Formats: sequence, C-alpha cells, structure tokens
Amino acid sequence: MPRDVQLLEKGFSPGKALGLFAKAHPEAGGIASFVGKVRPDGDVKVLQLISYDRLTLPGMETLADEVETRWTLDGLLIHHRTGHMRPGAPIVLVAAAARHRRDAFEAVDFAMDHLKSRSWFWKREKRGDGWHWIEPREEDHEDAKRWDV
Amino acid sequence: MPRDVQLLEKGFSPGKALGLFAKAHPEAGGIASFVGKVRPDGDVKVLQLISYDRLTLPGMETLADEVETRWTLDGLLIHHRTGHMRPGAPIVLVAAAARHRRDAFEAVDFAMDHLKSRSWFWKREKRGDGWHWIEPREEDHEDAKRWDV
Amino acid sequence: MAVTVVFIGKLADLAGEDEREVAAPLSWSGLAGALGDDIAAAAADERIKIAVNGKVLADKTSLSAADGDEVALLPPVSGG
Amino acid sequence: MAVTVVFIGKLADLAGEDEREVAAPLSWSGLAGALGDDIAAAAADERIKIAVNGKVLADKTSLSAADGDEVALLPPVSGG
Repeated sequence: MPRDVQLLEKGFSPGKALGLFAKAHPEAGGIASFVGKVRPDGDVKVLQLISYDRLTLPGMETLADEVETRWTLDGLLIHHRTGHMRPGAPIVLVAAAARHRRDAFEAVDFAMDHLKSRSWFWKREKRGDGWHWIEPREEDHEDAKRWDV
Repeated sequence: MPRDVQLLEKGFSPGKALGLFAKAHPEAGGIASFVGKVRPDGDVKVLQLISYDRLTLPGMETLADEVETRWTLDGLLIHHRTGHMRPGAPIVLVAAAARHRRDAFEAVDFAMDHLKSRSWFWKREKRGDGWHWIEPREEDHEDAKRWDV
Repeated sequence: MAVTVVFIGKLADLAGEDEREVAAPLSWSGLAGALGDDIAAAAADERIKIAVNGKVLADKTSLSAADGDEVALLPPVSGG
Repeated sequence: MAVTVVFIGKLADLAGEDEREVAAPLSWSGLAGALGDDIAAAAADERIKIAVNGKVLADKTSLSAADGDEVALLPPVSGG
C-alpha cells in the first residue's frame, strides 16, 4: 500500500496535502482525515514540539505498519510537525483512503489516538510567564486504550 | 454554531471546500472530515442520485440539528451531490471542527452513517446492461444502528 | 382542483413519468381510481411511504390530500 | 572512545545542553560519575526511559554503551 509518512520541520498546508492525497488515490471509495492545530487557547504564544531523530519518525513508520495490518486501506498519510508553531498552525494531518468507509475512519481515529498519547514527541508551551512542559491529557491516554486488545 | 448544509447539483471540489471550512474556523483545535466518491467498480458508468426537494435538504438540516445537539462543535459542513456522477466523482463531504478531537470524529462518523442509510436519496447505476436501482447495503444499516440509543 | 402526485425512483419507472396531476381530493381508497391499479398495488407495499407536502405519513392509509397538495410516493431510500 | 548522551525535554533543561560526550563505556552504575548526581537521580525516576542507538531499553539498569553509541534520556512523551 502506498503511504506517505513525514516529520515536517516547516509549516504546511493540510488542504493542499489532502488534495494531492485524493488525486493519488482515485480508486478509493472514501477518504477520512483529521487535521490537528495549535489551539488558540488562553495565553499560549508558541508551542514547541521536540522530536528525537532515532525514535520519532521510526515510531511513526511503526504506527503506519500497525494501521496497515489492522485495516484494509488504499493509502495512508501521516504528516506531523516538529519545532515551533504559533496558535492556529497545523500540527498533524492523518488521512486514510479506503474502499470501505469504516476502515478509513477507524484507521485515522486509531492513528490520531496513538500520535496524541504514545508517539515520541515532547511538548512545551510559551505563555506570558515563560515556557511550560506539557504532558498528555488523561483523556488522550483513555482514547488510545480503546484500541488495546 | 455556524453550519453549511448544501445539496449540490453540480460537481464540487472537496479539497477546496475543506480549505474554506478550515479558514472559517481558525479557533477549532481539529477538523475531522470524510469525502465519499463514486467507486470506480466493475462496469458502473454513471451513478444517479435522485433527491426530493421537500424531503432531502430538510432531512439534511434535521441531521445537522441532531449532530449539533449530540456534540460540541465549532462548525459543521455537509455537502451532498444529487444528479448524475461518473466514477471517481465526489458524492459527499462532511467536516466537523471542534475543540476536542473525539467530538469532531464522532460527529462526522455519525453524519456519514446516517447519510448513507437514512437520508432521502434514491440511487441507480448505469452498467453495461442498463440502469439498476440500488438499495442500501446491510452494512450501512448496521453502521447507523450503532448510534441508536 | 388538483393534487400533484410525485413518483420517486422505481415508482417513476412504473408510472412512466415523474409527476401527475389528479383530481382533488385524493384519499387512500381513491388511489387506484386516480393512478391505476398497478401504482396503487405498488403503493400498498409496506416499504413504500407516502408524504404530503413533505411530511411523511405515519399511516399512509390516512392519506387525505386537498387541492394544491403535493403527494409523493417514496420507495425505500438507497442512502447517499 | 566516547558515548554521546542526548538529553530530551526537561532533562535538557536540567543538563543545560542538548547532548554531551562522555567517556566510553557507559553503564547504569557509571551514570552519576559521567553525568553528575542530579541527572543520575532524574534518570532513576521510573517514568524516565533510556534508549541506546534508538532502541529503548526494557530495563534501563542494563545500560551498556560502547564507543560511538548514542544514549538518549527520555522523559514521558507529551504526544503530538
């Protein structure tokens, strides 16, 4: 299955990436996708995502392997930012093209749950009073646990 | 909540519609979406979706009402084609912008399940041997039943 | 003094047209007289629903359409 | 004869740098000597993981890094 897994150091356009993905998979009956952005909450000025070369992208590839094993897809895209981002900037785009709708949905849902809680990223936010390290929300852990067999 | 529910008689670009939707909801933490296309299966040459003015769009609005009641969203988009479509053409685009990922996912999933099995459309396919009326797949009914409380 | 009857999907194939004007009033028992036995028989199928002015009847035998009303005969939906 | 130690996240704050070269070999018991007591104490926290050349150790006390190896000290992930 063709897949496109990238760790991006610069800003990107999810709409453009999705358009290219759809073009690359004319045979798919449906494409499910999710775009996650830096929430313009409170007084967060900058979000920094830190990745580690030896683990982060390899971990994303391993996740893609697992998604491919679990669902029948025509194509899978996982793009994730690293580095500094401002509120409103896209962080992650996951898209799955499949013959059957449910496969596409579940593949994206699963990949997002894992990216949000189990992927090799470390995060800090710059607020009015300086930088703060962020740990995953309990909700994200619970989301990921839904898939554990 | 701003929403955009349309019954379209001409072809449309889901990528473009999604890009505009994302722009309209800069405050949302995430956007989940699904694009359904005419599957280039077997010998289907044309798909025709028939709608009924007095029911189809009003039914889509009622569905949007229900989605808004069930989930906390920043925005909801439901675009659905009617008329004649060729294989590969987009039929439906549903997108939900939300602060929380799970809300966006479930809203799109629910709307798609209902559109596929309970919306006011009638469908036929033109194959090599002429036109054939299509009824919903049992799978689609089962998908929609998941949400019945 | 007319009721517009709209035929959807397979029923339009059966009727040979998308809609037809018939004399008002139109009741369930008057369907065969107004539309012919074939269509009345098809309409009696439990999967066929009837809507009057965009409102689906819970009990289609309660059909009672007056001048200016639009009656639609609806096969099972195929979904989008 | 060096091991590269990579500090991630909070641990980079603590170390005051992103990475440091230390003498090979590097074992769990040699961590305090090579990196100082503060970092060794932080590394002992059960939520801190250690990877050698991109492979996370199931038991970090089994750490045994040789010349040219890259050892990473990993705080709990925040997720993407």
